[in-house]
Amino acid sequence: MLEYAWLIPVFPFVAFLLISLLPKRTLSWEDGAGYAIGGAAGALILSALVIGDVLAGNTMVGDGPKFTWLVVADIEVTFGIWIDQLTAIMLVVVAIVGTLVVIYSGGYMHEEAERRRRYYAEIMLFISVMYGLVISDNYLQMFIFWELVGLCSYLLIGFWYEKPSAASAAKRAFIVTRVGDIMFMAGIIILFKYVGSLDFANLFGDEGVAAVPNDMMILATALIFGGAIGKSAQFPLHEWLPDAMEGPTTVSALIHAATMVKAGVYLTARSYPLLVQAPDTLLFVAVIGGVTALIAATVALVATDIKRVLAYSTISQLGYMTLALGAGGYLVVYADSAGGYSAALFHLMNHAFFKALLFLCAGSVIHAVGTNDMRMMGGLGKKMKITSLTMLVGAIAISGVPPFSGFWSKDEVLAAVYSAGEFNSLFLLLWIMGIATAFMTAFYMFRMWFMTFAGEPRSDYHAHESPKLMTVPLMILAALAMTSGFVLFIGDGFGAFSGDSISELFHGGHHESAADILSHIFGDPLTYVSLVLAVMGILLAYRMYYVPGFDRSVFARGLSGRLQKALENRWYISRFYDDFAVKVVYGFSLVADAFDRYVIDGIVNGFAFLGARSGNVIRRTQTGNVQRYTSLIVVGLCLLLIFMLYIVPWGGW
Amino acid sequence: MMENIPVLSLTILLPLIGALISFLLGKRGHMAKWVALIFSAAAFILSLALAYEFVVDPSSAAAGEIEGYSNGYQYYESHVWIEAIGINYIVGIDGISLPMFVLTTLLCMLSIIFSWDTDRRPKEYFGLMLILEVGVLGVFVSLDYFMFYVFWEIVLIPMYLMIGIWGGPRKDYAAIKFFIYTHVASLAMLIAIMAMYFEASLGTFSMEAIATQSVDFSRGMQVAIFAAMFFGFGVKLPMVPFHTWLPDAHVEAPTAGSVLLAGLLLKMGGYGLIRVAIPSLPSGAEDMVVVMAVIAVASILYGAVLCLAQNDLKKMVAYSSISHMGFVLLGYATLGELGVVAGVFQMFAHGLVTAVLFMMCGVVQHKCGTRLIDNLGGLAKKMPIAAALMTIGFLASLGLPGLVSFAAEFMVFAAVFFKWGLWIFLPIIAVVVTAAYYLWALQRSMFGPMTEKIDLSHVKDVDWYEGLPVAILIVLIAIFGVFPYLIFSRIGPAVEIALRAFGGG
Amino acid sequence: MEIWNVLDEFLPQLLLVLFALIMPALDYFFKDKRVLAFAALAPLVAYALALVSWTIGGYWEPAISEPRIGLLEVNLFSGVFALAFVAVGIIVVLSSPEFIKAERNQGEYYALLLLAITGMTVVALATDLIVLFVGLEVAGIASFALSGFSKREKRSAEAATKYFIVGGFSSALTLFAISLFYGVSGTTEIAAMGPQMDAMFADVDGTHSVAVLATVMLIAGLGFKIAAVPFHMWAPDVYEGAPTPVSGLLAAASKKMGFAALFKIFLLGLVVVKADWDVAIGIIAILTMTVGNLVAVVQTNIKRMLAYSSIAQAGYILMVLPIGTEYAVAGGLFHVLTHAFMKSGAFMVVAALAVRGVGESIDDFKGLGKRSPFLALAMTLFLFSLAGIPPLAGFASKFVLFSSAVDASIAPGGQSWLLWLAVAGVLNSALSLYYYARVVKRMYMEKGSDERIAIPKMTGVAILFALVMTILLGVYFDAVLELCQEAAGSLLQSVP
Amino acid sequence: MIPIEYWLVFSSLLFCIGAYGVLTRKNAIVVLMCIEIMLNSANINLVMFSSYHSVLHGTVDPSGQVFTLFSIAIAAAEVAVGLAILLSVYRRYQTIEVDKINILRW
Repeated sequence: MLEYAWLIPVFPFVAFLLISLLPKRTLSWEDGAGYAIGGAAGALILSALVIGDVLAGNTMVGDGPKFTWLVVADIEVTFGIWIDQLTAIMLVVVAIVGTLVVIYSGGYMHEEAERRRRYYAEIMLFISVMYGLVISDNYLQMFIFWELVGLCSYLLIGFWYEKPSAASAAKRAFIVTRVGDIMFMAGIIILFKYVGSLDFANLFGDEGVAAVPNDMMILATALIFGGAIGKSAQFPLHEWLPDAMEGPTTVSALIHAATMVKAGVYLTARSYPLLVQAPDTLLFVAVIGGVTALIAATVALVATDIKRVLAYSTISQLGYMTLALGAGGYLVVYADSAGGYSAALFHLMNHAFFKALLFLCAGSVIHAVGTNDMRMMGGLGKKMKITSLTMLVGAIAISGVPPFSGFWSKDEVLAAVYSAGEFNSLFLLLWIMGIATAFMTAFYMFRMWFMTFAGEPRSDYHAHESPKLMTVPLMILAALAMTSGFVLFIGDGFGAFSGDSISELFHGGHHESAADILSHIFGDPLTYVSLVLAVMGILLAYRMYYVPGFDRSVFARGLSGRLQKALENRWYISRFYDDFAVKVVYGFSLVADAFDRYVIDGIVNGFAFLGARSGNVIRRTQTGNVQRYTSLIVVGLCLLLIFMLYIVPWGGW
Repeated sequence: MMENIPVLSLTILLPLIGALISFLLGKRGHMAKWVALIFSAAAFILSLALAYEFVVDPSSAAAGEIEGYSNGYQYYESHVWIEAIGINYIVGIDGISLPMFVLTTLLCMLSIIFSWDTDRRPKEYFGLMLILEVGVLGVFVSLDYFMFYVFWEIVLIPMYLMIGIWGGPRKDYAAIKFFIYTHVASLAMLIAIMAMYFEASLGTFSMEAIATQSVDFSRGMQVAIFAAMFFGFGVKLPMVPFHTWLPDAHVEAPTAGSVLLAGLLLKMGGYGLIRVAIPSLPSGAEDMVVVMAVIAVASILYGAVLCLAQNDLKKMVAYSSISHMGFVLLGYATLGELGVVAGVFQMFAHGLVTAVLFMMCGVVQHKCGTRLIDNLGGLAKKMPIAAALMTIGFLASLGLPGLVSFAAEFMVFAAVFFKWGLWIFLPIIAVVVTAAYYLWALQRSMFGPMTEKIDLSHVKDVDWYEGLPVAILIVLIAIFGVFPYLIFSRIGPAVEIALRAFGGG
Repeated sequence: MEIWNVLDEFLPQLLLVLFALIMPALDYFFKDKRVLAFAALAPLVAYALALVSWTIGGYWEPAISEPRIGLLEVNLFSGVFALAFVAVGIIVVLSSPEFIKAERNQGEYYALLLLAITGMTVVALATDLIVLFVGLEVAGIASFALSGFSKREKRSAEAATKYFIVGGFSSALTLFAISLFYGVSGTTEIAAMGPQMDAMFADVDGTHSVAVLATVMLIAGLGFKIAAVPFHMWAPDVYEGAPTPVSGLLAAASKKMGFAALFKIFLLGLVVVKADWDVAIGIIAILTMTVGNLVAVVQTNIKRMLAYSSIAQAGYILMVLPIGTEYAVAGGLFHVLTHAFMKSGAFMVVAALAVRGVGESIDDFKGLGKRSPFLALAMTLFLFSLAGIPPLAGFASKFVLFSSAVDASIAPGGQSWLLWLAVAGVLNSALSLYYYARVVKRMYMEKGSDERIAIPKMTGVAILFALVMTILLGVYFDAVLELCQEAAGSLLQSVP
Repeated sequence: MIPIEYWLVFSSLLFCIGAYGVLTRKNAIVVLMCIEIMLNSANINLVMFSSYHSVLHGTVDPSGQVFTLFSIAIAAAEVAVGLAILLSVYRRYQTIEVDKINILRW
């Protein structure tokens, strides 16, 4: 089955081609929704088969069919497919969320009569290239799809292009991620030089790893992680993601929560065999992850746009995964354990489900209310039962309350970070940041839920429950959000499964039974620390946003006021970038333009002017008086005589 | 299939015949476009057939098997022209010239289609376009310096007239600036050619013959000749700081003129460098590597930064050409096979992409009456197809993977890292800047609310003769983006031969 | 009998003079003045055919009889120049009847024209300073009169006056220079001057300085003929004022006569003092082309512009002297030939337009592309050829000319400063493109009157002839270049 | 015999006088006469050198004297044409002062 995995992206791609190229009249059923669902479902089924194969223990690493992309000198770049456990996890996410979002879109995009077609085409293209990214077997191929998902993100953020903010956000998202992309590109070029190939099979093998000098390995891995920083919206390149919420909510759910932003994490995980060669990079990864998690969570505390809360939450959770990967690398290097690695992937998968769920719920709410601003909402719980309930499931899951999925993975993550502290005490600090983040996560999620669904309506709207086409995917996702954590206990457990993809890197690899895992988790006092903090967060949110009469204005004064202001301004990072772009870069370009116009071109025109000017001057010597002419002959004659009699004998030519 | 037919000469001859017929149409000027289309299409079909028959890797086939094969060149023809000083009519094609050759016939044909509604002096317009095609084709297949130069200069006149007659408000200035600036550069090249001819003292202008001698010229002589050639080709490329003719020429030129100017004329510079200067003067090239690299990086960055400041769409695209052609030079500067092949491929890629961009600028100009970004806005609503085509064009130009430019840029970067290590971070910044100016321009012109500065009520979407060429180009951009192998495999062996003097590349 | 030998070699000139003499009679007998033109064409065409069939066709060889009296020599060098003169003569004669339709005494005009050409060919043939001087003066005096031929035209009279005064002054300089050379060498035979001067330098003190003085005066005297800076000032005025066909004759032929003389005297007679004059002439060459082009840029009268362009072209050809190689001389001869066609062609286009009442201002050329496509195309090609754009004749000859400078500068033992001549040459070519293109712009890119212009028939034929030659010599110049090389060889082989 | 330097000085003086006249005199007829003086100074040279060479080499060298005859003839022709031209100029300009004849310039 695995050798047919390349067909997975083909399904949605064919759908994309059909939707975009078929004549308008032929294209039926809601402008291509049918083709879209068909494409997504086809890919889903094929993915399921492939995943089944992987679960059965088959992988295809470096021995699949190849396609030559180009040959230069002695370099041959081929493309192929790479299916292992890591791929399978991503396939699960992309296939399930992708299909559900497409179905949900059938309802959500109902009113966009003119543009549905473009929407479906772009979303199909996205799903196709996202699959492509996941199954790539070398960095270059991955980079190509990496850029293409960025393109789809750009197109979909700018879906309502006539809105200036959407057009601007789309551009920003692309440019900011491109900063990461060039680092990625530079990173793979470095590897390319030393290994002479970009195939994972060659790079990850012992020979490939040995061929790269140590300092270059650190640089290359750090640069590759730079790509992840851009794509997974890590600090300091994270500000594009909240802006990206200008796109349709379905897009936010699929691209900016569940799949594309995970690509960075996926890339980091994929590069593990290289990363473990460079512990410095791992530390860098972990620090970036921790800082991101904390900063994004703080901003989410005060955000009033429902989607922005979710966006910051996404950033924060992605930070978690990154943190886990950094810590996990340390564990692999020093403790021969894949714990952190699988924790990150576990969280990746769980997060995809509950965050997609949250976004789609938010979409359902926005669909009903017509605004993103939570301050205008309130009291929706009664009118939108399914939405409010499913969203509650999502909120609980993300807050880390057992037995919902978020609890299991988050706990694993924090545990991994804590145990990495044994090898580098910096991880303890990061663990504290993680714990703080967990608390804040619980708080802002429930703040959001209470503001949206509880209490009385704060503005005039006529909300109603969304159609079946939208609520069914919500329910499926809610079910997944509740249960996906239990894969920890199926078979050998998720940890063992995911650890298999890098099993050659560590030697411990003992498998725990479900009971072991349970006792492990609940026997650890640290579990209760995070659990208690999460519950406290929920309670605080309940106190502040559910129970009426709480005076929140106390926070607007003094130090906390200034803090709140900073948070509302997103730590001024966005503004800094804007100023940098407008004042520094654009200013510089204006100066350069003036330089080009007046100095460089000025010199050119100066020559022309000089020519015409001197021509004019010489012309004026011709007065028309013939004796002037003969005089000039005599003068010329004398000069020539002097030259030939005195200068020529003296001169050295 | 094509044995014993002088295909190359025939392909060059066809547009010439077409041009003469077009000039002689008299009162039936409206027929000119048909004449032009037929002859350019015929040339295109011939060139396609030639590309199809082209043996990908000549070294792998036995030498006798390839018809008209000579020292790496296929379809080789050689005739004595001016015996007195050893000028010959030699044409031949190899993997470097093949993509350029086909690109030329393709772009000329598409430009002619694009100009379908030209009703101002059509005889001259289409006739000159065909003459231009003759010149460019000649440059790409000439293997004799004299011939090369003759074709090189022939190109100038039709372009001068096209800008001057069908150009915009400042056409006088732009046309004469283009004409003289590039002519000065050509003359520098001419002196270099003369110097090579006499230094080799073989009494022939044949490139191959002179190359056998010139590789052994003294280092000083090589550097001097190379510098002159580099200036000559570099102005055409164009390289900073000798680029200022380009934006002016582009802004004023008619759309088809811009397409050919950017799509083909700039390539002549890059082609000349790799066909003539680098392989013939290895020591000179080696000594000038730093100069080439610095200029290349300067062109890439400076061009990109300037694009940000432009308010005229076409001028922005013009400056972007400077930036992108800098990649060609940067690739060459590595003097390695990887970089040079990538540079040649970048020329091909840029030819396709920039044609799309200029055509779309032309569409905007024709439909809206202005190209000033400040006056545009929200056009996507009025002309969705145009917006889509333009978006794809911009994306292709900013090096989106899967489209044709990416392979070239990536390989150039790789070659740069191979040679200069971490200096790669200088040119790579341009990738971000490029994305920035394109997307920003897109945002301001196509997206956002509809502008009120101009009357959009009568604005239509693209006409068929505008959309069709662009669509064809976009399909090609995608095909060669996904299968760059098709071109790379042909360039590779030729570059290998070209770089023999450098000890195996 | 030696005298018969001379007459034998002198036959074409005799023929020309004969026809010149019967012109007034013909003028008296025929009302249709075109007969005069055809009569004048007869000896020219005959001479031209003879020359072509000899130099290019190789169908016959001039019988060189011994013993020689050493005043004239028919060789390929003289053949090439004669070819240029005769070709220009044909073009000018062809376009004259329409231009001077309204003038009286047309017989004189053709007579003078033939005499001028006679004088020029004599210069080309001369091997002795006496004959050379006589030739110069015959051509000069005839052209003084010719340039004043339009007697009702104020400017024509003024042109003649200026031409005459400057020309007389220069003749005096030339003659004085020749007298000094005679003094320091004791001979008037050009080829013998060198060795004799060498002997004299060794014998008598101070003779070298006298030779230098004489060289300078000769440069000035002949520099007038070729309009080299700073002896060029008369040229624009005269070209502007003279009847246009005569301007063509002056620019395309009379100037070449100066070169014939210069080549002979400097490359044959004065090689022994080459070290003294080569840099000076190199500088004059650069000055000439630069000043000519710079001033041409700002001209508004097309004839004046063409005059300055001729000055610049003279600068290019002047390169030959300091370079002095056979290849350079070949290039110079080649350029003499091509320039004869393209410059006379350009003047004839102006003449044709003048016949149809179009003015001489460059602005009058507006819209010519519409009004007369043929004339506009011809003018464009002539101008681009002058600018040196391939594949036209001007490019081919400039190519050879400039490349000879490169050759001489990089050849082992060559003088590297000669490269600057080539550099100056190409830069000037680019500069010249500016004003040529400006005329093209007026013709094609600007709107003028819509009235179509009928091409005067005979002038049209002349232009067509020049045009065909301009293209032919650019596309296929093998035979001509070979001829020029042989001609250069024939000149230089007699260098002692 | 008069030393050759004397002759040279004489002819040079004559030449300079003529040249000075050409440069400064306004009347075209006088200018014409000055040109004649210059030509004659050259003629003196030619005759003088002819005899000088005859003495030097001991053989008769007639070419200088022959040359003089030619140049005298030419000068005569030149004067004829010159006067005719001046006549026609006088008709158009009503003057023969050379600095007034200057519509052709620049």
